[in-house]
Amino acid sequence: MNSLLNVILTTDFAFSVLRVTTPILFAALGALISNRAGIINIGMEGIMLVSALAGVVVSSYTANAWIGLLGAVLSGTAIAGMLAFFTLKFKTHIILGGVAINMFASGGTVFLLYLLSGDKGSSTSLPSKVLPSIDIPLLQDIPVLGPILSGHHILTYVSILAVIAVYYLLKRTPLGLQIRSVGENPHAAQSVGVSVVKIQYSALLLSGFFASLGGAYMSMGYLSLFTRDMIAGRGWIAIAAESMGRSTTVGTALTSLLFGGAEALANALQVLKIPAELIGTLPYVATVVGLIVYAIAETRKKRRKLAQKTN
Amino acid sequence: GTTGEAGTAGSGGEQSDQLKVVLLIPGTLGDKSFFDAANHGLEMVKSELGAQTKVIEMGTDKTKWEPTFNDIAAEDWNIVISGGSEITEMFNTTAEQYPDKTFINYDTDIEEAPANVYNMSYSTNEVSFLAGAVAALATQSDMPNANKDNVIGFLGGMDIPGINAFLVGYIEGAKYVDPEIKVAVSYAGDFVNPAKGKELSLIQYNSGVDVIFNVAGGTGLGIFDAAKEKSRYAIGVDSDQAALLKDTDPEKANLILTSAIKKIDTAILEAVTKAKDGKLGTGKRQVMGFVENGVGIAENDIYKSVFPADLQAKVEEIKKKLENKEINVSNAMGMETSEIEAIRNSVKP
Amino acid sequence: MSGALLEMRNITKVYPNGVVANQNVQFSLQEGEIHAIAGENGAGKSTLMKMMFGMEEPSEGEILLKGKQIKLGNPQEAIALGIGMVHQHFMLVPSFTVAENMVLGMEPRRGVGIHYAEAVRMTEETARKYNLSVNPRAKVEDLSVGMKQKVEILKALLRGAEILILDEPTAVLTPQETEELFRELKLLKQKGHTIVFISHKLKEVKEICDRITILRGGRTEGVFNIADVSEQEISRLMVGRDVVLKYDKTQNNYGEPVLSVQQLGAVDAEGKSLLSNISFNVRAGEIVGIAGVEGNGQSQLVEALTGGLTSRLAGGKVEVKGRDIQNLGIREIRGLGVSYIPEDRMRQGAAGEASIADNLISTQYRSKSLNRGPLLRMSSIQKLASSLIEEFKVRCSGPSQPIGMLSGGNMQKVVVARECSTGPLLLIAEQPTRGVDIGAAQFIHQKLLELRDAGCAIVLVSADLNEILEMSDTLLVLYEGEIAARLDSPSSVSEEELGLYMLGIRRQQEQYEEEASP
Amino acid sequence: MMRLKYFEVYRTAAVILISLAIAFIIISLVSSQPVETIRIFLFEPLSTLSRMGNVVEMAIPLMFTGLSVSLLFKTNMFNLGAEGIFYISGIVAAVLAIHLSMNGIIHPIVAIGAGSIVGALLSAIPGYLKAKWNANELVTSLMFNSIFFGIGLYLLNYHLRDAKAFSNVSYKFAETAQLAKILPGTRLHTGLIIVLVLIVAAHYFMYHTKWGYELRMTGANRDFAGYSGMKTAKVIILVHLIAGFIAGMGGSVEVLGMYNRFQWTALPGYGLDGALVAMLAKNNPLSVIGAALFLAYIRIGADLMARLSDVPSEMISIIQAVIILLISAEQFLKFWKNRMLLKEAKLHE
Ligand SMILES: Nc1ncnc2c1ncn2[C@@H]1O[C@H](COP(=O)(O)OP(=O)(O)OP(=O)(O)O)[C@@H](O)[C@H]1O
Ligand SMILES: Nc1ncnc2c1ncn2[C@@H]1O[C@H](COP(=O)(O)OP(=O)(O)OP(=O)(O)O)[C@@H](O)[C@H]1O
Ligand SMILES: [Mg+2]
Ligand SMILES: [Mg+2]
Repeated sequence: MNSLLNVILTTDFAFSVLRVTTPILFAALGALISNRAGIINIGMEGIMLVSALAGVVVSSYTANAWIGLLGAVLSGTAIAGMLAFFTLKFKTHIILGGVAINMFASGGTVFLLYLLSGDKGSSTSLPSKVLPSIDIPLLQDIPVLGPILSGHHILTYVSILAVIAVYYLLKRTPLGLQIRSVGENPHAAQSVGVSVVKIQYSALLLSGFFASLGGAYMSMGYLSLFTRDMIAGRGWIAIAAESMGRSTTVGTALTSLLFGGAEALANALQVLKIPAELIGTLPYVATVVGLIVYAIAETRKKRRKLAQKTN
Repeated sequence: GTTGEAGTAGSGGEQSDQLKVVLLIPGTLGDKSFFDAANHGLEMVKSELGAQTKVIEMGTDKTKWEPTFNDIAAEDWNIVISGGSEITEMFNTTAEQYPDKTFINYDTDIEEAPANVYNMSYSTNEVSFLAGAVAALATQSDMPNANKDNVIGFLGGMDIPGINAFLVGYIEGAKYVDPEIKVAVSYAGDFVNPAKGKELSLIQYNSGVDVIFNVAGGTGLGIFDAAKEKSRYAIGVDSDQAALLKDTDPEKANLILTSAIKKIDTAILEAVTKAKDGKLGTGKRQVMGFVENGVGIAENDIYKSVFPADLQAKVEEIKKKLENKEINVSNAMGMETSEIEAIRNSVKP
Repeated sequence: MSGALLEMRNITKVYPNGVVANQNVQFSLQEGEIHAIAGENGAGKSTLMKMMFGMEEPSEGEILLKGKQIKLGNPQEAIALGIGMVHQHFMLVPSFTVAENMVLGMEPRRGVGIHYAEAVRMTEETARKYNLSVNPRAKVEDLSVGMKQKVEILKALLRGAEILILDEPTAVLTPQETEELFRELKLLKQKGHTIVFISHKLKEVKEICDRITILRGGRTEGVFNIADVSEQEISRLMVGRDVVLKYDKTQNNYGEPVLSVQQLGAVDAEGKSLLSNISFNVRAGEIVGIAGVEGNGQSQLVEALTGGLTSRLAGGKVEVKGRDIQNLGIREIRGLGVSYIPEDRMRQGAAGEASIADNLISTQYRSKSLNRGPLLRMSSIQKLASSLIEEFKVRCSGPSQPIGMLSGGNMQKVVVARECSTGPLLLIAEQPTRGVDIGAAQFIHQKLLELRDAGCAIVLVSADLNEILEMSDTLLVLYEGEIAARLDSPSSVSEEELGLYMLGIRRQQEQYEEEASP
Repeated sequence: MMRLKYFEVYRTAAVILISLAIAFIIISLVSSQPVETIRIFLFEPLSTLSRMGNVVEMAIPLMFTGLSVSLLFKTNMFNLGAEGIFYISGIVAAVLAIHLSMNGIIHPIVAIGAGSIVGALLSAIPGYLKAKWNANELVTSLMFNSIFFGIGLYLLNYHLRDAKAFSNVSYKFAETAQLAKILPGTRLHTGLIIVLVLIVAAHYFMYHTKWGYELRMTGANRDFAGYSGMKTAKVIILVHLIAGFIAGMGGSVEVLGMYNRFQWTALPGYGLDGALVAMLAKNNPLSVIGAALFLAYIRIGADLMARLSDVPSEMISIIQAVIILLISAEQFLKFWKNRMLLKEAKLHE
């Protein structure tokens, strides 16, 4: 137990929570935007995978991490565009579309990797670039907070800014208003001349944009390489986080953090003498428990409120 | 898929004197480990023996393996190669139906083999013992990135026998150097999650570990990222993993002290060569140890330059003792989970 | 027809499911007129208008604006050409404020964000200009129906609609609200707007329109100056036969009370009183009407009677056949012989993607005649469905057609058929003829009367004053959750007088107190 | 309406042709003999009895999970939990298959029955949470997939693992527990009969019973069902029980029908595939048979293509993705339908 506390009660641990949260947060924000427009994008995993590979490939061919990032974002968004094209134009069922995108990405990335590097597993033979981590002046000198909040990867900071941006987008901008109207009552949106399909296109593309930032983070910051299927379920976790966050920006950000924290904790718990298989379930158990507690508390609150009112 | 250029086997009738060798991978290529090594062995068979070759990835769905074995065995290949303890039972069953063909299982711990099957196994425990010795010597040393704590690390893909075979040897090797040594052990639960590999490594490095042994396939690639970030050491597995990274990221490669190598590629080449010459003693299992050149640690430029010479000498000494069987290493293969757990717990930091 | 502002020629519309909604329809609109479109449910009125508004594309035919052919691919294009539409079902986003709904799709900007102050100003300005007062900052979900209607009209006007299409705008309004709407429409007409007005209430059509186009079965039946046709003639053209607009209701001998409500009260989650001190009985063979401006407790009363109460009861008792139903589930309440025609047929009354047959049996699939243990008797179900479809004249291709494909009126007939066919002791009918054409409405009324004559106790909640005055044996008027009046011979009360009670201007205090404490 | 009625048939046929054309184009980019390759893809699964057997074998678990998921989807529950249930029930069946000794008829029945019941009970958890607290079933089911996998893997490693097998597999099942083969030359087992019976029963249940009716109505409009007097919370729990039972039975049958040891060290993926099958079948039980066979056919075809031609195995998923995207594309070829509709309308004028 002591060894566990030694791990958890460190700035390193708190630091790692943010690091683990970043890809989940990006993808969850993506899921949030498309969900608010009334479309469940379950192709997160695939979009992230494609952008992770694209970042590595483009950055190694151009020897420039930023162009790599651009490549990652463009290709991830393009995959989302493909999903949008089929589901909005041809009315492919959105869930089937998402499944197909994931399938396509899982095979396609390995295929492409093989064509480019002769390797089916990882991109170690490609000299890809990573985006920098940054120290924040002043903040970095504050004890405790400094080591936790400063020195993160640049995309980690971008993910925090992205929360603010998405919040502003949905709450304050015309596009956000239209996205929400399309999600809540598409007929209403259509009747005032808002093109439902166009808005859903935009939402899906934005969803792809954010997910691909998450993908780029995976291969150009968190790690410095691409390996097959390296997203390893983070896209699904993000979808769950968005759903658990009840499709609000703040809720989604908090639940992403919760997932990140639980995952980091599960890693830390490996110092205990508990079978690794069981420790691995911890983030999920925590989520279910959280979900139940939340749901029960909400029901209780409603009841109590009623009881007060009637007495 | 076919990574070699061979056409389909059935169409090769007109050059029937050419040796035809097929490799069946129970999984997918790209593991940077024994599948890739076996594939490399097949490539050598092709280039050095001029054989017609083909590699088939059977994927992870185990129900498809048996029909694939049967299908392929029915084609006109002379030598059918596959590997793993998992496939041994069905591989042997298939082989028994085709007594005229030679079957090579390049990595299995099961001893029984039908008359036309050649089984190989590697002294994983011994090479891991050596890796453990390297790690223990490094953590005690005054190497630039070593600290004063005598703690080393191990990252496994999953808590399974194939992985624990490395673990037990590693722990014993480390203890041989320093009986008081602590070994932090993590399992990622996944072979394709390098990000998790990195997280687990960072936790180990942060807790005072200065060398981590990677036995986690794709997940393990995250160790090297973590090593670079924290300026600590790592030990690779299966193939010379420093060589993988030397050109693209020398800084990272320089932190990989050595790798515990199973020489599956050369073993396959040798076995096929013998089979071609009719000298392969099938029907038994061949253990490939240091003497047989089946295993070894990578003694590359990095090892020679980064790892201090006096320590290299100590390693060489231990290696000799292993070869002479002066040191006997336990084998996790065949151990109950509880025994392995006891070993793990005995060195837990 | 030269000089027409807008003209639709030879319009045919086939929906993807094969329904031919319009066939070779001709329609023309003169500048500055109010033009009615009348027709039975499913005649194709809404479809025609949706094409004029760019929401649907004609399969064939052309649309001309000021003599020039136009192509309307989407509502945006129609809006740009000065066409606005107020749909029968509200096209509002409930969680948005009035101002947000107003500017949706044409948001004023400040930088990249929405200029909310400007949106509010635009809303206020338009509201002032057309004399339609709304609160720009109120959430739409909190608005009354009449208010929502205003927001809808303002939305169209804000977008510069010269031609304004109103699809059954009065179906949910009280007479007073309707009057107000008509004043506003006349004002709009004066300002030069052209209006298309769809309604099943022919009296209204006569009152406000200049010309009328009648559709029947997807085809144009005729275009008339309103002065040249009578209500009778219009309905005959619509339905193809004479429609009786009066019922001869026999005097019933009422039986025992079936429903007894005593001192019922209810509060909402915030503790605000929704119902208080409600007491009344409904006897076998009696129709008790409940009138009131929407939001005065009718919905809560119905909830209390049907067991679906989501708000909270605060004292009182509801008894059916002497049995207190407050702690009973819906199934048990229905088991006592209670039937319920819900107000919102899309939300509660029907499952859109399920077949007509499935929709018809949802309240009686547990009865022995339809099943054998757990197994359903499929042939009995088919037989029942076919006979109900025939009896209630539901226009459909058969019992297995999904109910969602029917027009609103036909869907309502299915709901009514289901609720009437179980031989109920007590029927709660909430807005049973909302948005239903006169032919169908008449039919539904007849069915209610038949039930009444067979001894069923009926609670009729309706916003249609004519209906409620005609049908009820006893009429209760709800105002702010209390019974404001109890009228024993409703047919002798005028709509205007009823309106005064509904608006709380007049109250029948003493009389009510006496009756409440027998 | 005659021609219109067949529109869906025409459309499906056209879409399949078009997706094959696209697949052909993709194949042409990487294959030196595209015609032969596509021939393998299309016809090789039919070439021998055992390959046809492979298609059906693969379809069996897909039918189980497809059926399970289609019931949930039909009730408008977006629950993807079949994956975890399939796995954990397989473990349960394995435990009984290993530890019980019974005769050859009762043994599988007991093992499968236990697996199914455990599946039903576990599946009811998200169902209960949904019905009672309105907890999002997508989230809970995804979480439970990982939880069940972790628990199952733990049981395998710590309690079922056969140390003598040298890999992470369980002890051998008793012979008596394994499902009988029903067609010589294939591995088809009695599970096929079980699942077909189950599908017909589910069809009957769904369209001919009170409960099935309640389930459909709850799915079509929960408010409507509640208004009509149905206890929708109970219906939701019931459908979860049934779906879990079916998925659990699928896992048990697959384990006892296709393996002689439990050996899944990763989720086998049938749950998500089941969602795919259910979607393709439009949640109609009888159509699940066709959808599962279709999916199994293109997968086996693609496997064979990867094995017998020069197209790499990753191509499989790309081609599958294209076919799935197009096959469910309702608006694809819409213009064609519109033309037909108009003609019909004219005809009736
Ligand atoms: N989107 C649609 N898809 C298929 N059929 C439709 C659709 N909309 C309307 N219909 C069908 O087209 C026909 C005409 O419907 P429409 O809504 O135009 O009738 P209406 O005259 O407005 O009827 P109501 O008085 O009930 O509003 C009806 O049979 C209806 O079921
Ligand atoms: N996509 C659709 N598919 C099938 N039927 C539809 C579709 N859209 C609408 N309908 C049905 O067509 C009918 C007419 O739809 P519409 O939206 O025009 O309502 P409406 O004319 O205002 O109907 P009403 O006045 O009777 O309520 C409705 O009953 C509706 O359920
Ligand atoms: Mg040290
Ligand atoms: Mg209409």
